[in-house]
Amino acid sequence: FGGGDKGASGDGDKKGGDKAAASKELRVLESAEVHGMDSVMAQDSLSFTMLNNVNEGLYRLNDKQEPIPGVADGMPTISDDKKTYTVKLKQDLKWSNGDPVTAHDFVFAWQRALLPETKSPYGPYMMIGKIANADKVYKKKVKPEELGIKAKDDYTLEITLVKPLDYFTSLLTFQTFYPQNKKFVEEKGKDFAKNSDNLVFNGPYKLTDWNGPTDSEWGMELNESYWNNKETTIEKLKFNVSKDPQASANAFSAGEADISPRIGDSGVLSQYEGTEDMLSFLEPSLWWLKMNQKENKALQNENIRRAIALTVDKKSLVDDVLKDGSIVADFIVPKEFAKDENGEDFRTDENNFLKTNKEEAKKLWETGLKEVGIKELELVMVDQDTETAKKTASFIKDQLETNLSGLTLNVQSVPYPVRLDREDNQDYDILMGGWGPDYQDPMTYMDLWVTDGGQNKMSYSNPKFDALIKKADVDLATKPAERWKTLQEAEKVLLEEDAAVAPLYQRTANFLVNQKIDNLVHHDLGGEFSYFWAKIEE
Amino acid sequence: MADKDMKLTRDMFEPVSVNTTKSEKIEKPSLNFWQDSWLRVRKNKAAIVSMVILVLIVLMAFIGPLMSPYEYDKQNASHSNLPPRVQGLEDISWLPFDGTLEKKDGTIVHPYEDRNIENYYWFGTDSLGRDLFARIWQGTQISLLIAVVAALLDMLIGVTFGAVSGYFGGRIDNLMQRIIEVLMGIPNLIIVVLMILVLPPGIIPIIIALSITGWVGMARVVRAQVLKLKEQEFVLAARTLGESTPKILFKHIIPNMFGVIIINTMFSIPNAIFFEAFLSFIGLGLPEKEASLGTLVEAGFRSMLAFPYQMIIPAIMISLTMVVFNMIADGLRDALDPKMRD
Amino acid sequence: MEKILEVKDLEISFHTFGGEVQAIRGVSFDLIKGETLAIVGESGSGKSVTTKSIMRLLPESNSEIKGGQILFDGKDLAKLKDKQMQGIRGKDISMIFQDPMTSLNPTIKIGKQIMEPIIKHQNVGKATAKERALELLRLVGIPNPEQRFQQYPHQFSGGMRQRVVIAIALACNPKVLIADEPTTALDVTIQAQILELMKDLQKKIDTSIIFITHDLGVVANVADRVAVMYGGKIVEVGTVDEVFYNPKHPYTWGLISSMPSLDAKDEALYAIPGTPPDLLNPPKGDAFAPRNAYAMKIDLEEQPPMFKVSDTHYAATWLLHPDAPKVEPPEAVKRRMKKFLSEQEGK
Amino acid sequence: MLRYLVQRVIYMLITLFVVVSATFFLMKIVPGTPFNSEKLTDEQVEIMNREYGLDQPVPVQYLNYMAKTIQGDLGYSFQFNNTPVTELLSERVGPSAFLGFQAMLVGTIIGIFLGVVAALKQNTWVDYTSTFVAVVGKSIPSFIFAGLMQYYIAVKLGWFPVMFWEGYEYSILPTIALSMFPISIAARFMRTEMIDVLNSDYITLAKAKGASYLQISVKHALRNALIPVVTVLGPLAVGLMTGSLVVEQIYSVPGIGEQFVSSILTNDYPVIMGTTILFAALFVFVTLLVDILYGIIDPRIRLAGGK
Amino acid sequence: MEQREKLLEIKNLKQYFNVGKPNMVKAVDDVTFDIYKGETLGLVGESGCGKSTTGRTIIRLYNATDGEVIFNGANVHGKKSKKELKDFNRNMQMIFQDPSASLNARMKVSDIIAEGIDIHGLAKTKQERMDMVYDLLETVGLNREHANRYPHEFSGGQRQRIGIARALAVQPQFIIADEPISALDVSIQAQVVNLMKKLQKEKGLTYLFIAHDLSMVKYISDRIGVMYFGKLVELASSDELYENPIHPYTQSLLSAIPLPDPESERTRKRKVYNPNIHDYAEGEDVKMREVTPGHFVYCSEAELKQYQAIHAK
Ligand SMILES: Nc1ncnc2c1ncn2[C@@H]1O[C@H](COP(=O)(O)OP(=O)(O)OP(=O)(O)O)[C@@H](O)[C@H]1O
Ligand SMILES: Nc1ncnc2c1ncn2[C@@H]1O[C@H](COP(=O)(O)OP(=O)(O)OP(=O)(O)O)[C@@H](O)[C@H]1O
Ligand SMILES: [Mg+2]
Ligand SMILES: [Mg+2]
Repeated sequence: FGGGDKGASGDGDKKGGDKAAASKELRVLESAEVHGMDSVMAQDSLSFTMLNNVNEGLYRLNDKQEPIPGVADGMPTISDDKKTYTVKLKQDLKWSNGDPVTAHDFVFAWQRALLPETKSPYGPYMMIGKIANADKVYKKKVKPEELGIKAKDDYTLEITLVKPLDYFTSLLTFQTFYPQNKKFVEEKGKDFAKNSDNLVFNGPYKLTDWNGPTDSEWGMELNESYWNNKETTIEKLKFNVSKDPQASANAFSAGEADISPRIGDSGVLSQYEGTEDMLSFLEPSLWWLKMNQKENKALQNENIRRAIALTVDKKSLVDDVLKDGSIVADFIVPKEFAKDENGEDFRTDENNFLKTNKEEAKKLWETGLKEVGIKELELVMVDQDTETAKKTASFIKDQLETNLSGLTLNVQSVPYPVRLDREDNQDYDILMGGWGPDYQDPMTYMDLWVTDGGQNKMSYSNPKFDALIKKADVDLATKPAERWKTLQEAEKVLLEEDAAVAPLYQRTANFLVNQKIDNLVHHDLGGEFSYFWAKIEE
Repeated sequence: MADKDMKLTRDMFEPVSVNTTKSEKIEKPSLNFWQDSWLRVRKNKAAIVSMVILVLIVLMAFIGPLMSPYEYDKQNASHSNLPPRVQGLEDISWLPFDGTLEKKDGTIVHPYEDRNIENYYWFGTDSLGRDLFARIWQGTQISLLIAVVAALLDMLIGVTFGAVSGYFGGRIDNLMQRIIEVLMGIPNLIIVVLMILVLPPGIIPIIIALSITGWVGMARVVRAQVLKLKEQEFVLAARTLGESTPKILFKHIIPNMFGVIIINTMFSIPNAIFFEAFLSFIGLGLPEKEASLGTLVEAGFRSMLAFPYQMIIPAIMISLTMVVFNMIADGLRDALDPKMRD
Repeated sequence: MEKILEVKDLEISFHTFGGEVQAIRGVSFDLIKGETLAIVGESGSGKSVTTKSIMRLLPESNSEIKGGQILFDGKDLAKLKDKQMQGIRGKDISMIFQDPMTSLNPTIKIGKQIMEPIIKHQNVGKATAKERALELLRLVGIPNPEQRFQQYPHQFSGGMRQRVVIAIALACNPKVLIADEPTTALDVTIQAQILELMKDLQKKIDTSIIFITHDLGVVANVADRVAVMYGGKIVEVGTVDEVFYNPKHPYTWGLISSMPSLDAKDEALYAIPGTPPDLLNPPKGDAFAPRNAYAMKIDLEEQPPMFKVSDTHYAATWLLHPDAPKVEPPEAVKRRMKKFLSEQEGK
Repeated sequence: MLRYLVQRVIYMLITLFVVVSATFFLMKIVPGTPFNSEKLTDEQVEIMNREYGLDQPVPVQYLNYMAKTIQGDLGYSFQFNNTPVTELLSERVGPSAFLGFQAMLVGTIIGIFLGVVAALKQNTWVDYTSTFVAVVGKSIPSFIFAGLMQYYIAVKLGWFPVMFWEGYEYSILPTIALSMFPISIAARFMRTEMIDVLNSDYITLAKAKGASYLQISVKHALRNALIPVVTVLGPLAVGLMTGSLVVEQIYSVPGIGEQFVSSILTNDYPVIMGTTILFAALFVFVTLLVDILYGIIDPRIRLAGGK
Repeated sequence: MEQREKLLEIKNLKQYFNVGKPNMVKAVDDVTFDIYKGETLGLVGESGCGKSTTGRTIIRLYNATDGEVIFNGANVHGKKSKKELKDFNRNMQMIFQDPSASLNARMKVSDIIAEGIDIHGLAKTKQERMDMVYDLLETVGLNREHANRYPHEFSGGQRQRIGIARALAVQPQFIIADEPISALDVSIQAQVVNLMKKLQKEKGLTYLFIAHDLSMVKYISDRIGVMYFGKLVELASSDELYENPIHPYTQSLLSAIPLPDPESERTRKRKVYNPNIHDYAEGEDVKMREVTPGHFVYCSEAELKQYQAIHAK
């Protein structure tokens, strides 16, 4: 009986929630296991969340999604060419095993993340093209020491960039850039991060009782050696995996959990509609229809693509089908995500494209069909096999087939790895997908579509668009305002001129959270929550 | 002892000639196996009621989608998640057909009024505003189709495999039994997922997935029966007459297993319905737009508490269908299985 | 002559899919202390049903005792409660069945199966019961009883199993032993052993036996008296000599003359034509009439009463009515009768 | 007896071998990649393929896998950052086996009881009720049943915890949900067999000995009726012990069933294979166990097996 | 009777089951005898001694482990062409013991009887086929109304007669009757036996009649063989066997049969057979030996002398 011994600690609290809240303990449900606690290897959002709470990088995000100093002692000093960042570290920070946290820990972690044999999913992706020499180190052309991160002394880091990156400070909050205790990692070798005993922490909490990636139950408790824990009220957290949304909601209702996993099912959500139990965040995550322009003659036709994009009644999709607070997306860079120095959103009310217009779509469709010289069109639409995806796909199929005569859409709902595979091989006509940001800049959405871009995978290519992106990326790196404009222009080319993709909606994340919990901070990037700011109302 | 008060006349003691050929006459009307079995089934009230319900279900599966003013796959997102409302029954508040919905906190909401909807959806609508009445009957139709075809395939493969294995015996049997063991050893989820991912989506891969391992049970039962029957004297008699092996199998052995085969097939129908529902639960059911009881009940399960009718109605349908098939199968077993005969 | 069991006008029906099967239609007989009464008759004539009804072992679900009494020790067994009946079964009346291969529980050791009725009825401890069981095994002639005691039925041959069944039946020295075709499934040599054994034991414990069989040879061997059944009725009853050498009922004639005698070879056997009556709709008159070469008009109208032939010999055939014409029995019967008459004269 | 056992074990190993081989090749047909990250670079994927030997032709991969398996090395999970499969399985199998075992126990006991009672009171309301329970137990999809129980019994009535796996009381609802199937199977089979046995000669003889109703059903009939039931319940037990996705997911039990489905859906080959080996091994083992049990219940077979 | 024509010669026939396994059974162990045209050979012996196996091996239901069966001059076993097989199947037929198990419950009586007609193409038209069926029904004492009924509607004796009709349909020369009457009622046994005798006379059939009811066997058979544990222990004409049983097993068997005669039953003494009395030495040549002309006994040379001595008295 595996659970028996483990349960000894939690046995007493049947009505976990209420009691837990009183004893400054939170009970949190997650919809998946923590796949890894090696910050360099992490790739799933839950791992990021855990790392965000038990470790700390140079900076961390606050409740306004702004970077604030973590290990760093104040904001970085940026050189005039905006390519060199100098960061001073707090002097007396300690790992949970007593070792000091030093600049070398960062250098070690970054180098480790970049080297291909580490197989870090985010290391090369996040560093190449951004950090100086990252590409060369990755290709083994130069030694790892040449990477653009240097420890000037134990408490000073100098980071060199390839080009100016306005969002770089916020990027430093990302878990891949966290420090790692070199001595500890090397000592543990293969065992490092295998379970909570083989981890060291420098964040607000320590991970406890975590047996490794398959564990379905673990905890956190206050890290006494953390520098900023005076005001922390939540002393303990208990995490459990619950994969069924309705079951999670049940546990929440029964008071056995304080925080549910993200819930996307409208059926579950609607029970809590209008109650204070629901906590919603508009995420910078965008969902769209990719139209594969590689071989399909019809989809190479702009009118047909536009017809498809204009047909889907996005308003109905978010209001009647998803019903989770998501909003219509007539754009490719999400709302409330990227702000300029004045706090102005990249997204203004004016620059909306591809607004639903069924009549127009019909006309374009007819024209398009004529241009291609066909009367009927059969397309394969690949989507994922999640509940929400299937429902959405069904809605889209209905919308398209009803409005665009002669169109047949064959929906294939497949598991995630199959979806990736088919996207990689461009084995689809239309693909329902989405994207979340890697860093806080419109570029994370815009450079997806450049010719042969790593994530393009639909053979979209427009030199004009490429040129605009290049310009924004390189030429205007130091001119934020103009760069902003250029990117907005590129977005217009992508959507308004080419109708290359059909954006659908920007997602809202919904959680059930015990009403007594206040100030549970949610982040758009990296880890989802920071627990140590949370307060419990009495 | 002989003297009783009866009038015995002498002429009554005249011999009559009895016709001995007449004495061989069989008085009872001729009943073949099926008629005889039917008599037995008829005594089983549960089975008869189940048969009637089944006939109704099958009829409705075909008529139901036509009865509804809405098509089963017609979406009307603005009419999503409407509770059942039936003309005439809407004012009877204890019936669940008044178009209202109780929320978690006990408040009653009136979605039809709130959203100014005049229509009547007898079983309500789903999250895409499709009419559940039409969908449920359509779904029943598809589920029955899947289940019946899968069961027939099971029967075909199972009977052939079992009969060959049992009749030829020896090494062939040994080998075939090992094959079955291996098939049972491979977790059938792998095979099912494989089928569903490799074949184009739709009904066919599901049927294949269901049948690919489903026949094993039938094969085992049939084999056991064949082992028993092939030693029976009527089979030996056919052999001494020079009957060919296939004919012995098809004329003598298999007809004598009809009872067992039918019972098994009857049981594999609900199993198939069940498995289809399970596939839906893990996200491998029929692709969207199509409805089966499995996908419906699974979708309903997702909003079990908010819109209970979305789960309850298909759940009742699926359970009813299963109950009915199981009861009929049980009834048939009692009627057809020679072991149970008195 | 003390009557130990008396069956009076017993009527039993089964309710089946096809309707009511009138399996027993007025059977009366009695059993005298220490005697062996053989019941013969063709398959389906109601032999087993009669005896099972004495033990009250008919299936409860579809059988019904419609009339009559079964008097044992002054009690009417037909009316006893289940609990009371359990006290009689195995103790006062016990039974042996036809098939020794299936009448023992395959999963229980032989010893335990023998001990069961002893513990149940004789209020003794396990040790005493075991003693008694071993004794019984020895009594029925099973070698190595100690070892055999611990074995399972499948380790016994058919003949040995039947001995065990007999041991079980005799465990409590019953007053009546009913043996329903106890040797039919056995080989002739083993049959002979079992018959000898039964006769032996009967002498020892002075029990009365009802012995059912359709083998006339066996009847000749074991019976003191014989009852012949046909179509749910007893058609002739008498001492074994009376029935074998002076049969009166044409069915008995048929039965006897259909056996080849070891000497007559070339003449065709007498065969009773036709098939047994359908007890779902029993005929109006004599059930045997349709197969009876000596049938008279009255046979088709009225059921014959029991005519008395001698104090011990009765037969239900209109041929015994004073008005009936004299008929010649078949050749084989005549041969036997001759022998009987000559003996009668001899006495 | 020993010879028989050795022979059986050899057969078991052969079956196991074939099952494992077949699964290996089947799995390779499933589309999709095991490295499900959009962000990996081509070089990284290449390195990973090399490291896991996935760059080699399938037959070579197969031989490598078999060689390692024989040494007890089942490889590492892709999905769970390199956790050894053996470790992963040993961690997950406990709860599933516990639940499965308990459900099997509860299910068979209740099912056998229902079946026996139904047979003894054939064609009475007792029989009909038992039949009804059995049929309904088989007819409601388990996720509905588990979901409803969770809501009404745990959330509304608060009798049991809603979910998790932290103590004995946490296993009760999942056990009930899981036991519905064995209950109905055992009940139906038991009824049939029991009726059959009750009609047999040795029961009549037992009655003729004066044995009471209870003695007859418990001492004489039950054991004989159990023999065929054991055959059905054996494989069923394997199915239960190797975990049920549905129940584990709804009650958040960290079991192997849920794990297995996700490993299939994410192409986590080593985990799929490991679970298959476990499943198949358990299957052949239980088959053997059933045969041995057969012998214990039925002395006739005990002897035949010993020959 | 001396120059009788041999229809069937069985030479050193052996039939072992489960060869090579621990549970090997020597069901028929080196049995040799002939059957003459037109005669009835009875085969008796206790249950499990190999009577049925002998019959079934003769008709090729089992492949003989060893030995020969020569029918009409041709070896029955061994490779045969389709045509030879069909020929063989037409000429040799079998009647089975259990009248309910030997008829396919799912077939009409007419189809059961006509099965052989169909297989061997003996009828050109449907009408002819039905006529043949009616003929056969009447031959066995049933009538044409019975053709459309199913076996379970018949009584045991009627079913057995249907089985006989089925065998007769292909007009065989030789019929193996494996306990054709043991499952029947006494009063009905006579029907079947009479029928068989009648058919033999009319059609010149040859029978191998297997039974354990010795009085019936004696009645129907010309010669009788006694089997014991897979071996034929005595073979003689039926009168000779009853009057002068030589082998102790035969004596014991005969002494065990109860006769339907209370008088003789009161005096009958049973003899017990003890196989140990033979006391054969290792490697001693024990085989069928002719004690008196036509009377064969399984014995050793020494026993032969002894038997002949007793017999001479
Ligand atoms: N359980 C039952 N249900 C219906 N009919 C029955 C039942 N038991 C016996 N009968 C009928 O009662 C009649 C008498 O049967 P019974 O068993 O007494 O015959 P029998 O003389 O013992 O025959 P046999 O020699 O074959 O044992 C038969 O017609 C039989 O069909
Ligand atoms: N197919 C078989 N496989 C194994 N053993 C067999 C087979 N058929 C018969 N035997 C065995 O061969 C022996 C002879 O059997 P057979 O049926 O020939 O006896 P029989 O004299 O006809 O007996 P009965 O009078 O019971 O019909 C028996 O010990 C039997 O168990
Ligand atoms: Mg009887
Ligand atoms: Mg035989």
